[in-house]
Amino acid sequence: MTYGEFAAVRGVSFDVHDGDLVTIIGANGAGKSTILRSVMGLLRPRAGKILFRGEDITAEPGYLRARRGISLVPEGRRILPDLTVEENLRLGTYVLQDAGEVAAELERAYSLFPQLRARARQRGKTLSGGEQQMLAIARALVGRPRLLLLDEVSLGLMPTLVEQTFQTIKELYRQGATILLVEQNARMALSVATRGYVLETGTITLSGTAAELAADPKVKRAYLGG
Amino acid sequence: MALLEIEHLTKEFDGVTALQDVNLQVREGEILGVIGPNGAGKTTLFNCITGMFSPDRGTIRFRGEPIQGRRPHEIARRGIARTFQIVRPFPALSLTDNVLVAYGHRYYPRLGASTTASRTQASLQACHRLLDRVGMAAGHERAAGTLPLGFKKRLEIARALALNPSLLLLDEPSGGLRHEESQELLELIRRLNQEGITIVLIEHNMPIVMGVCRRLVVLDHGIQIAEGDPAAIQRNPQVIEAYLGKASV
Amino acid sequence: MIWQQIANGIATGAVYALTTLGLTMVYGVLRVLHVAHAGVYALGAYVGLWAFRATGSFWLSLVAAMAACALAGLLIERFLYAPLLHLPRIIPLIASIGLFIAMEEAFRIVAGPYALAYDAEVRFGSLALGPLRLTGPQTLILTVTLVLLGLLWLLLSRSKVGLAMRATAMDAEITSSFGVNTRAIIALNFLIGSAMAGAAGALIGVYDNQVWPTMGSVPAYKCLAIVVLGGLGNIPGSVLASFLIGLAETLLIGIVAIPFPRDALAFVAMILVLMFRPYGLLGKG
Amino acid sequence: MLSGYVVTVLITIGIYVILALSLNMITGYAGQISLGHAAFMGIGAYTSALLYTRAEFSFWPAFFVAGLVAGAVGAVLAIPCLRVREDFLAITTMGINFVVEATFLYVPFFGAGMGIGGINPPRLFGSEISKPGFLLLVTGVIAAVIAVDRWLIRSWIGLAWAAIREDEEAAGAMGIDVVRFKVLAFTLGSAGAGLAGSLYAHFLTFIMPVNFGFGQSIVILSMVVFGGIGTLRGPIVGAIVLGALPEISRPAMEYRTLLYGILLLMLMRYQPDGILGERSLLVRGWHALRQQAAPMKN
Repeated sequence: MTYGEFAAVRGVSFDVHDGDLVTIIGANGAGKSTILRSVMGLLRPRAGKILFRGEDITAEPGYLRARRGISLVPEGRRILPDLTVEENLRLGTYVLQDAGEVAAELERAYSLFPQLRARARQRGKTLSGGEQQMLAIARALVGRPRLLLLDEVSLGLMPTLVEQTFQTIKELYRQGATILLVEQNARMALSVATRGYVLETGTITLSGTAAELAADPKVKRAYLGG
Repeated sequence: MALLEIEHLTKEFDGVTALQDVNLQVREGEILGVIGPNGAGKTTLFNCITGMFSPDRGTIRFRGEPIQGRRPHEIARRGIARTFQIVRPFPALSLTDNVLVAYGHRYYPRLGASTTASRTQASLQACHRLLDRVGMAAGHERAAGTLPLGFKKRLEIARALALNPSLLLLDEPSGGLRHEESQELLELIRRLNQEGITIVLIEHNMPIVMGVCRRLVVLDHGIQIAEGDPAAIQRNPQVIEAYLGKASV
Repeated sequence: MIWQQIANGIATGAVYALTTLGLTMVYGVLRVLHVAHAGVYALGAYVGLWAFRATGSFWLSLVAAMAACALAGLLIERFLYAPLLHLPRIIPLIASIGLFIAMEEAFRIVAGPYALAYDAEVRFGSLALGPLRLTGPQTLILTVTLVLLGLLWLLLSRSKVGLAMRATAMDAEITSSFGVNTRAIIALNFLIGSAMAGAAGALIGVYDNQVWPTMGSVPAYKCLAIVVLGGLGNIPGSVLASFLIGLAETLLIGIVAIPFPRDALAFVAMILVLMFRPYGLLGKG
Repeated sequence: MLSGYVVTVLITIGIYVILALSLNMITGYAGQISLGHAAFMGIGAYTSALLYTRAEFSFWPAFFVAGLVAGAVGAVLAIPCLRVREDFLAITTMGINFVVEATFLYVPFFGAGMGIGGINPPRLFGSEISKPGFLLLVTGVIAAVIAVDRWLIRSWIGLAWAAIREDEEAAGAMGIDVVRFKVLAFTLGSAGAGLAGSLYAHFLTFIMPVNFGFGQSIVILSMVVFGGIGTLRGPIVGAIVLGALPEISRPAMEYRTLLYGILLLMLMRYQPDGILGERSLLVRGWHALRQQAAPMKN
C-alpha cells in the first residue's frame, strides 16, 4: 500500500509503505524540510500531488491531515515554550476523542521517556535540548499517528543523545510505526531505515535499500564532494 | 600578517553554546571555506565578525585592530562586507538603489556629505558597473523583490562589492540555486578573488567548496574540528563523522 | 478615606482588566492593535441598556451585551482583520481606527448624542473586608469580573479548547499540525475577548449609570497602554497592569492630588516601564 | 476673488499638507510608525504662542524657534522610541502624545485648560497680513517643505532612510548608522510639525490642548496613508481630500464623521496602499496607460 507520492518543487517523487521506515538523507539546504512540511500541509507545493492511503490530500489544510493520522516532529523541535511538558503532550493527543485513550497514551509516552515524567509540570522552555527532542517525538506519537514524520531529529544533539534518539526510532519501528525520516546524519539514518533516498539540491539523485545506500560511495560524495 | 584573526571566540545563547573557543585566521588574498553540518555555528561566526552579535569572549582583529563589539555599520565601513544566508535585498528598491545604498557608505558618516545628491552620474555609473560585474547588465530599474533567487544573490554580492571591501563574507551563496547557476556563481567568486578580494565562504554545496577553496575550516556544534586543504578534509574521519554520523545503532 | 480610594481603585482596575483581556487575547493570536475593541465595549453598554429596558433584568441585559459583542467580534475578525493580516501593521491599525470612529458615530446617530441612564438597580450587597468597604455596585463589578476571569482561567487551563487557544498564541503553525483548526481558535479568541468587553461596557454603564457614544474613547487608548505595560499578548500581565493602573490612578490623583490628568498616567507608567523592560512587565521578546 | 470662507478652508488644508509631509518623513520614508505627530505640532504651536504673548517675539523669529524646539524635542523623544519596535513603537508614540497633551492641559504655565489666546497673525512691513496673505505664507512654507523633501530624498539621507525602512539589519551591514538616521528622521519630521503648529497658532489666534490630541495625530496619519505613504504626492493629496471632506460633506453634516470612519476602513480594506500609492488602482492604471502610449520602452 502506498502512503504518499510526492512531487515537489523540483519533481521529487517518493513513497512510503505501511510499516516501513524510509529515510531521505542529504546535506543541508537540499530541501529535505520542505518536503516534510509539504507532506504535513504546512506548505503548499506549487505542483504535484500528495496521496495518503490512496486519497489526494494535496489541497487539505494541515489540521485535517493531522486528523487523518499524519504527525510531525518538526525541525528545531518547536516545543511550545510556555506550556508544561504534560500540556505539550496533551496537545499531541488533540486528535483523540476518548479521555481514557488520552490517559493511556500519556502513560505510554512517560514509560517510553521516563525523564519526561519527572518534568511533567515544568514548562517546555526549561528543558534541555535533548529533553526537548524527546518531548517533540513523544508529542508526535501520542496522537497514534499512522505516519510519523521526523525532521532532523539529530540536529543540535550531542552524539550520545543522537544514538539514544535513534534507538527510540528503531524501537518505534519495531512496534509497527510507519516512519518517514529526514536526516543529515546519513549513517545513523541508514542504519535504522529499510529504504532511503538521497536528496541533492532539491532533486533525488539516489535511492535504494538502506543497505545498498550505506555501501554506496556516492552517498559520501553527495555530502563532501570529491 | 593575517587579514582577519579570530582568537578564543565564544558565543552563547540562553546557555546554549553556539561558538566555543574558535580560533582562525583569514589570510590576505585567499578563499577560505567554512563548512560544517547544520547548526554548527557558521552563520553565528559571520554575525560575530560583522557586529550583529557581540561575542561573549574572544577577540576579532581586522588588519590588526580589534573590532569585536563594534556596531555593524562601523565594521562595514572598515571594509568587511557580507551577504545573507536568506537573501535580504531591499525589496522595494530598484537594483541600482540597492547597490547605491552600500555605495553611499563613504557619505553617511558626515552630515554634510550625506546631504549631497546620491544619484549623480558618477555614482550611478559606479553602481551599474558593479551590477555588470556580477552579470546583471540589464533591468537596473526593476524592484529587487521581483527578481528570481539567483539574481537576488548576485545583487547581494554587487551590494557588498559597493562597500569596496577587502574582505567579503558569503553565506551560502549557492543555497537554493540550480546546478548551472551555482557554476556561474563559482566563476564569479573566483574572479572576485583574482581581483584582490579576500573571501570567506560558508557553503553546503561541496563541489563548489572543494572547487574554489584551497583551505577549509570545519565547525561542528560550535567547535572547530578540522582545518586544512580540501583533500585532507574529505579524508578526515572526524569531519566524515560530523557529516554522515556514526554508523552503529 | 484612603480605603475608599482603594475600593474605587479596585473597581476601576476590574473594569480595565475585563476590557484589556479581550485586547490582549486578540493581540496574542493576531498581532493586531485592535483599537475598535473599545467600540465593542461601548456597543456592550448600549445593547445592555436596550436589553435592560426591554426586559427589566440586569442579568439578562449583561448576557445580551456579551452575546451581541461576541457576534460583533466574530464579524470584525472575519471581514476586517483576516484579509489584512499579511499587510504592514499600520494597515489593520488604521482600519481599526476607522472602524472605531464609525462605531462611535453610529451610536451617536442611532441613540443620540446624550448620555442615557442605565439605572438597573442591582440588589447587590456591599462588602467589608476589615477597613476596606466596597459599595454595592463596586462589589457587583468586582464579583462579575472575578467570576468571568475565573471562568476564562478554567477554560484556558483546564479544557482542551483552552490548551489549543494558548498553543495557537505561541505557535499557530505547529499547533495546527496537531489537528487544531487554528482559524476557528482565533475566531473563538475574538468571540470571548469581545464578550468580555461587552460585559465591561454593561457593568460600567450601570456603575456610572450612564451610557454615551464616546464612552469608549478613553478606554480605547488607555487600554492599549495597559496591555503594552503588561507585555503585549500576555494575559496575566494585562490583568496585573489593569489593577496596578486602576489603583495608581485613584490613589495618586485622589490622595496625593498631583496636578496631572489621570488618563495620562497609564501612558507615563507605560513609557517608564518600556525604558527598562522593552517588552512590558511580564512580556518577553 | 476667493471668499473668506474658502481662504480659511484652504489655509487649514495647507497646514495639514505640511503636517502630512512632515509625518511622511518619519513614517513613510524612514518607516517608523508614529501615532503622536500632533504632539510636535502642539509643541511648535505653544512655543510660538508663548514667545509671542509672553516674550514679545514677533511672528517670524517665533516661527523658526517653534520649528527648532519641536525638532529638538523630537530628537530627545526619539531616544525612547529607539528602544522599541513596531507595535511597541506605535503605542509609545501614542503615549508621548497623551503625555504632551496632558502637560499642556495641567501645567498653568501653558495656560492649562484655557489654552493661550491673543496670538496675532504675522505682520509684514508694519501691518498685519490679510487672510489671502496668510494663505500665500502657508503656500510658501509648503513649497519650502516640498523642496526640502525632494532634496532629502535625492540625497544619501533619503537612501539611508529607505534602506532602514526596508531592512534595518541589512542597512546596518551596508554601513548605515541606523540609530543616527532614525533620530534624524524624527528630528526633521518633528521640526516640520512644529512649523505647522506655529502657523496654526497664529492663524487661529488661540490654542487649546485638545487641538493637539491623539485624535489630531490620527487625522494626520490618515491623510498620509489615505494618499499613499512614502510618496510625495500621497500625503499632499491625502491632506487635500481629507481636509476638504468636512467642507464638501457639509450637507451630510450629521453623517460626515461616520462617513470618514467608513472611508478609512474601506480604503484600508480594498486599497491598502492609499489612493495614489505605487500599487493603487489609480497609479497602476496610469502606468498601464502610459505604457500603451509609449510601448517598448523597456
